[in-house]
Amino acid sequence: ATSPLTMQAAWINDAEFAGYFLGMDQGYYTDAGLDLEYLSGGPDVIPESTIIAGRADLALTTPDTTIKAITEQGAPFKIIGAQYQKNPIGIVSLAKNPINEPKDLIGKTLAVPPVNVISVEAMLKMNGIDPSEVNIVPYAYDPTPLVRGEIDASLDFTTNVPFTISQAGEEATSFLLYDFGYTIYNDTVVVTEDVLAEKRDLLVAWLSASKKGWEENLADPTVWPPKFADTYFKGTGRSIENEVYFNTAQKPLMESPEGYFALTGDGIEACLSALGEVGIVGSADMFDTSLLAEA
Amino acid sequence: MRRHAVWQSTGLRNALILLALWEIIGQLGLVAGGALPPPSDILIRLWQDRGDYPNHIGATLYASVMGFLIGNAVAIAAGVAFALSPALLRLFRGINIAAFALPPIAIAPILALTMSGMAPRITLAALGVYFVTMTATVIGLSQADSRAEDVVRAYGGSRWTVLRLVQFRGAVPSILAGLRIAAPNAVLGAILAEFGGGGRWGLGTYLLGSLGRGEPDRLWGIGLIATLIAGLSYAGFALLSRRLLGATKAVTLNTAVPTGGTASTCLSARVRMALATVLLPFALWWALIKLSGAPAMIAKTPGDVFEYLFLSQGAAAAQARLLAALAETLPITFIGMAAGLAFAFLLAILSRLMPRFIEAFMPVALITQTMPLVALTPLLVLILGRGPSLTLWITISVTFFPAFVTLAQGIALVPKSAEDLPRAYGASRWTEMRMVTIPASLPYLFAATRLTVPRALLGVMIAEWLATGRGLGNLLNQSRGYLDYGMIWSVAAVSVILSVVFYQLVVVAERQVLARLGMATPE
Amino acid sequence: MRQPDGIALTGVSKTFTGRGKVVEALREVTLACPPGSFTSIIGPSGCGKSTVMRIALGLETADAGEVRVAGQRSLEAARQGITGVAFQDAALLPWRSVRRNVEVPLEVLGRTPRAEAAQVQAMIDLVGLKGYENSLPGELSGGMRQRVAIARALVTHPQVLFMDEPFGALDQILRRQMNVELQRIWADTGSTALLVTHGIDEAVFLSDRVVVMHANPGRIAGVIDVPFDRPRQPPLFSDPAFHKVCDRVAEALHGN
Amino acid sequence: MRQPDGIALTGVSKTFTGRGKVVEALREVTLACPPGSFTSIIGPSGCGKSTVMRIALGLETADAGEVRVAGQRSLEAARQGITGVAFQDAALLPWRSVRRNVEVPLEVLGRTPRAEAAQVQAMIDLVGLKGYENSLPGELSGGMRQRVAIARALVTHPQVLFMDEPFGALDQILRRQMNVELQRIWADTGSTALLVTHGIDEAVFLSDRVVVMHANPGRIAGVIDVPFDRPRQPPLFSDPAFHKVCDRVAEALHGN
Ligand SMILES: Nc1ncnc2c1ncn2[C@@H]1O[C@H](COP(=O)(O)OP(=O)(O)OP(=O)(O)O)[C@@H](O)[C@H]1O
Ligand SMILES: Nc1ncnc2c1ncn2[C@@H]1O[C@H](COP(=O)(O)OP(=O)(O)OP(=O)(O)O)[C@@H](O)[C@H]1O
Ligand SMILES: Cc1ncc(C[n+]2csc(CCO)c2C)c(N)n1
Ligand SMILES: [Mg+2]
Ligand SMILES: [Mg+2]
Repeated sequence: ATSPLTMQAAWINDAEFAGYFLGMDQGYYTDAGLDLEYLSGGPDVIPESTIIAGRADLALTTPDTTIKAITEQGAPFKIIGAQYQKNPIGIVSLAKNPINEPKDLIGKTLAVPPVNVISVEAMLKMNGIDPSEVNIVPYAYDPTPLVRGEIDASLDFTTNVPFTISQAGEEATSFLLYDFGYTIYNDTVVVTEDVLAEKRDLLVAWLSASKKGWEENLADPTVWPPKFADTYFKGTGRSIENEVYFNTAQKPLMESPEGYFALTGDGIEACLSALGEVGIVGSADMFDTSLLAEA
Repeated sequence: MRRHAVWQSTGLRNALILLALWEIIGQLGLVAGGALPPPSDILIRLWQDRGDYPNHIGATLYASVMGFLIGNAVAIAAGVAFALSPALLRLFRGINIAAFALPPIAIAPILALTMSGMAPRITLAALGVYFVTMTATVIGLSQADSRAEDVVRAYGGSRWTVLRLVQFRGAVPSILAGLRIAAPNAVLGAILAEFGGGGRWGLGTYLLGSLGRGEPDRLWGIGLIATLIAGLSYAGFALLSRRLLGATKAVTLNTAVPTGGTASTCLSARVRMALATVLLPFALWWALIKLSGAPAMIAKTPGDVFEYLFLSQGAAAAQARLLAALAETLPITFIGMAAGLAFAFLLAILSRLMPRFIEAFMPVALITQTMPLVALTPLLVLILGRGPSLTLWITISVTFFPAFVTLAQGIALVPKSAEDLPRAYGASRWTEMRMVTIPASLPYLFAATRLTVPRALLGVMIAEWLATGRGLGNLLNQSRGYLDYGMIWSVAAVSVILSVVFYQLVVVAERQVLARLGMATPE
Repeated sequence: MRQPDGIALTGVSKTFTGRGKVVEALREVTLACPPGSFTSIIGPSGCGKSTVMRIALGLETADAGEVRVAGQRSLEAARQGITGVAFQDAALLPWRSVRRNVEVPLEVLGRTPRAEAAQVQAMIDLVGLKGYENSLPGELSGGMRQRVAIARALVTHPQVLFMDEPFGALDQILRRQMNVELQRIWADTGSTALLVTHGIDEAVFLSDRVVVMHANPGRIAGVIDVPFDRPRQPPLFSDPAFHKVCDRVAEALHGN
Repeated sequence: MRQPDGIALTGVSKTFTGRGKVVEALREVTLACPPGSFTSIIGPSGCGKSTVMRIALGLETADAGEVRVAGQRSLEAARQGITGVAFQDAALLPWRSVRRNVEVPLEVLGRTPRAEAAQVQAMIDLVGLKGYENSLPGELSGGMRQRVAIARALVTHPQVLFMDEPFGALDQILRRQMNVELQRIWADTGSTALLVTHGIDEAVFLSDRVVVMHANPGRIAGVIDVPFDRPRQPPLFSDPAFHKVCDRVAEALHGN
């Protein structure tokens, strides 16, 4: 018999979640005793809200918002894993007008999703740049203004947008915020304390099945995306080549000597200190590494 | 018969000219450095994507049709109740305006968390149509011919009989105008709900997936399909309206002055009424939160918001942020209001003076109503930059349509005999408009204003959220990411309260002006 | 017990406070129309004739005084289908055909127009609109619209009939014809009729009593009884006795 | 060169296709009113009188035939302020006071009502509405509204005056008074007048020629010249010669 478990993804169906799709298709979750329900995300879906509302048991989140919610709203969250060891978010620009490091941003227009503004400002400060020297405007995940030169750079997934830009006939260049001091995880696996208490074994099962899925998917990043063309990727409006690019690009950001989803002492420390720069003061007890140890 | 055919072909010709113009502009990349794709590219792309569409269209169609039906049924029933009881109308004012002026980006996620399946989409679509149809119903019913009402009353007809025999049929063109506005609102509502719902199917979901790909032709294809859905419904109601209009117009202008109506009751009753009017929306807010069973961290009651803004630890900081955002948002809101109204009035007047031109413009107007602004903003930013002109443009596009359709309908309802007089003295079309048509449709002009004013703030907030990164819109969006629900609800409450205030100002002006001119006031 | 008066106004006063000025439209108007009687009101433009009618119908409330229609309050009488009315303005529903306009009172009273189709058609024929049954009001001439209003007033066989200048837009011949028909219908139904008119001859021809009103304030200046036998035939119009009564009305109308 | 006719209709035909039926409202109507003449049209309800007027005013287009007002096309004549009109329905603008309603033609013609305040007031006084200048139409009686329309028609001193049953809602005395006043104004301005009326006596009293129309199809059945000297005084109403002309009109109206 399987037990139901619901997960809330961070975005619409794309290669960012290929490991889970694989796990579902291959029956890894069923084998682990789970009846997994997968909820897609989107720009207006705030994954943390879904678990607070009890609509899902676990969610993939960005740690800045999660830890901010714990410290400021008293949200009862625990982070039990991290899909991305290095946050794929970076500054993307056109090769013909390249922005290769933070100081290149001075005097330029940078489009940033409003939630990420404080992250960018923290990264700028870490690199000795006054945020007021950069013209920050809202970004809504459409690269057209960048391609057309209305903005000089945008903050987006470096695993994804460069492909889009190349499709538009331009060449992109990018750098990760991570590589310039903003050392946070991303797609952290978050649960509420209640769920952690009640469904601990199911969560462990989910972690181990997901690991299996990701291992298999990233063994050769070009193999699996085409298999989802008529299932998970149908009708998303994206192309399989795009997903293959994404899948390939994200591999180095997910791998860790400790295996997928790893939460290492150093990693947590780096994440917390980076967030500290933004004024988000978290602590190590917001992470529960014990499930990974069992998975 | 023949005149009709000729008319249609002229409208068609103008539309074709417009399309050809678009093609040329698109091909030559004249607008926004080529970010506006020509229609041919859009069509080719539509054809290539044809496999993707059926599921998406099906989902959006289902949600928007259901929302349209439910929202309008409620709206018409409520409109009838409000027309029968002005006190009820006053009581529900706050709630009505909230339904219209609440930012979808604020409610869509909350609906998604408290409902499941298609329900959030249907609800948002229904919310999108409720206010306009309700307003149209009330104005239509209130402008019924009192002479005909006298006949029914003289035979002992009840209030209900008057409603059934005189008012309702007289209001049909107005209600149809409401339904025409409701059509694009329902489609847009369904699409916006998809952004916050995380479902797999729907034009909104498709748009999201495509948004990151920087392919304007795809985005336009999706927008045009959404417009087509709304447009078919719009055209259906427009046709029906045109068929019924001739026989609905009074043969002669009614000169009767409306009787005093609600005699001002005693002071204590008025105070109680005012109190109830203010309290009811908050009570309903509170009740909805309690009924939804949503967790306290997400769903804030009026009390929670009060605490957040005035009692909590961070109250001072929250207040400061809110006030700073307001200071940025309010000035441009007033300008946006004026601009939206002016544009609507201009179009309505042109629809009388140059009907063919406006007919050809209607598809463009519909696109602005159904195409989600997220998809349009990158293009607009390229054309207009990220300054006040963009904010005005977005505010106009969010506000003008309901006002325009309402006013145009009011103008179309003016009896022909009223215009005979200036015509007999050789008046120009404009003089005729100025002296007869516009004054005669003044009640509709005010209704149009009431539809515009509370929405201006929403328009400005959308522009801030999508393009300028300032003010209330930005604060709202940022707070969403931080799960700062106290601030989200504060912004929502403040924007609704402000909208109610703007609305109330129009109502006061309307009452005074219409009473002075001996016209019936719906509010 | 005595049957109540068809129409009874007692000490009715009404002052309008308009934008332009305050008008004392009626001062202490007392008027009793016995059941089955025919009364005409005649008076200068603006003297309050229509106001009397609207108050009697319960469409306007009097500042003072009492109103009874067939012994009941106006609205109650109306609800029972006792009253019939033709207003000074035809007040047709623009979206209803001639026939459907004539049917309005039946619908209001909850009767089925289908069942009374013959009566509806008879009234349309009576006012000479046969063939126009399906026309909309906007497709009729002014006089034709007024005739629809007359047909509508008569269609319910009202026991108490109010008519405010119903023949103002009709030509002489049609007017005479309508006068004769109205007399016939009134006699057939035994109804109480109150007619506002500017035609002295019409008033005298039709009425048992002609009420003469004066303006500023609107008031009853005199009541002239008309003694001729019923049914009255058109030749009466050229009878010297008839002219004498007309002269008396004219006298009451013009000067004391 | 001969001055053009004040009003000239040549072979005008008009058929209305309504929902209810097809009506041949006018068939081959030819009518020429010499400049400075006074013409009345009389005919049964629905015979096309208003249609003749509306076509002459350019408010309705004829299916066939030609229309000239003071030698020009209707709209041009109107634009020059040559025409004045009182419709069958008073057609007042409900939101304008009596004074502002009377001012409408002046405003349309681009004149400043302020400058002609005396003329506006004179017209209001003429129709007996002194004191009601600031009243809204809804605060007036039916007859008073019609009088506002008359004042409005006369306020521009029109050279060509169209009036469609302007006195229908007035009492006899006022009607006679207005007849006399109208004759005076018409004579003073030397205008061409076309009056639609149901009053035979009124038509004969005022006109140089009475045009009698018949219905189905609407057509001119006869034209009766009225020979009496000008100015005509009220006693003419009781002159036997006057009655003889009236009888001829009645005959043309009713007979064959
Ligand atoms: N709603 C109103 N507001 C203000 N004054 C009014 C109103 N209705 C009528 N009056 C005034 O009351 C007076 C009487 O009006 P009423 O309509 O009864 O006259 P009437 O005798 O029917 O005249 P007519 O023959 O012209 O129709 C008029 O002076 C008119 O100005
Ligand atoms: N807009 C219209 N559509 C259809 N038929 C019309 C229209 N206007 C007038 N008619 C018809 O044309 C005929 C003549 O109408 P008109 O108004 O000219 O009559 P009239 O002589 O002025 O009558 P009345 O004395 O009753 O005012 C009528 O039979 C009427 O039904
Ligand atoms: C390909 C891809 N694009 C966008 C997002 C969503 N996203 C990127 S940054 C950000 C704000 C939170 O830090 C969000 C929601 C995603 N997950 N994957
Ligand atoms: Mg009257
Ligand atoms: Mg007529």
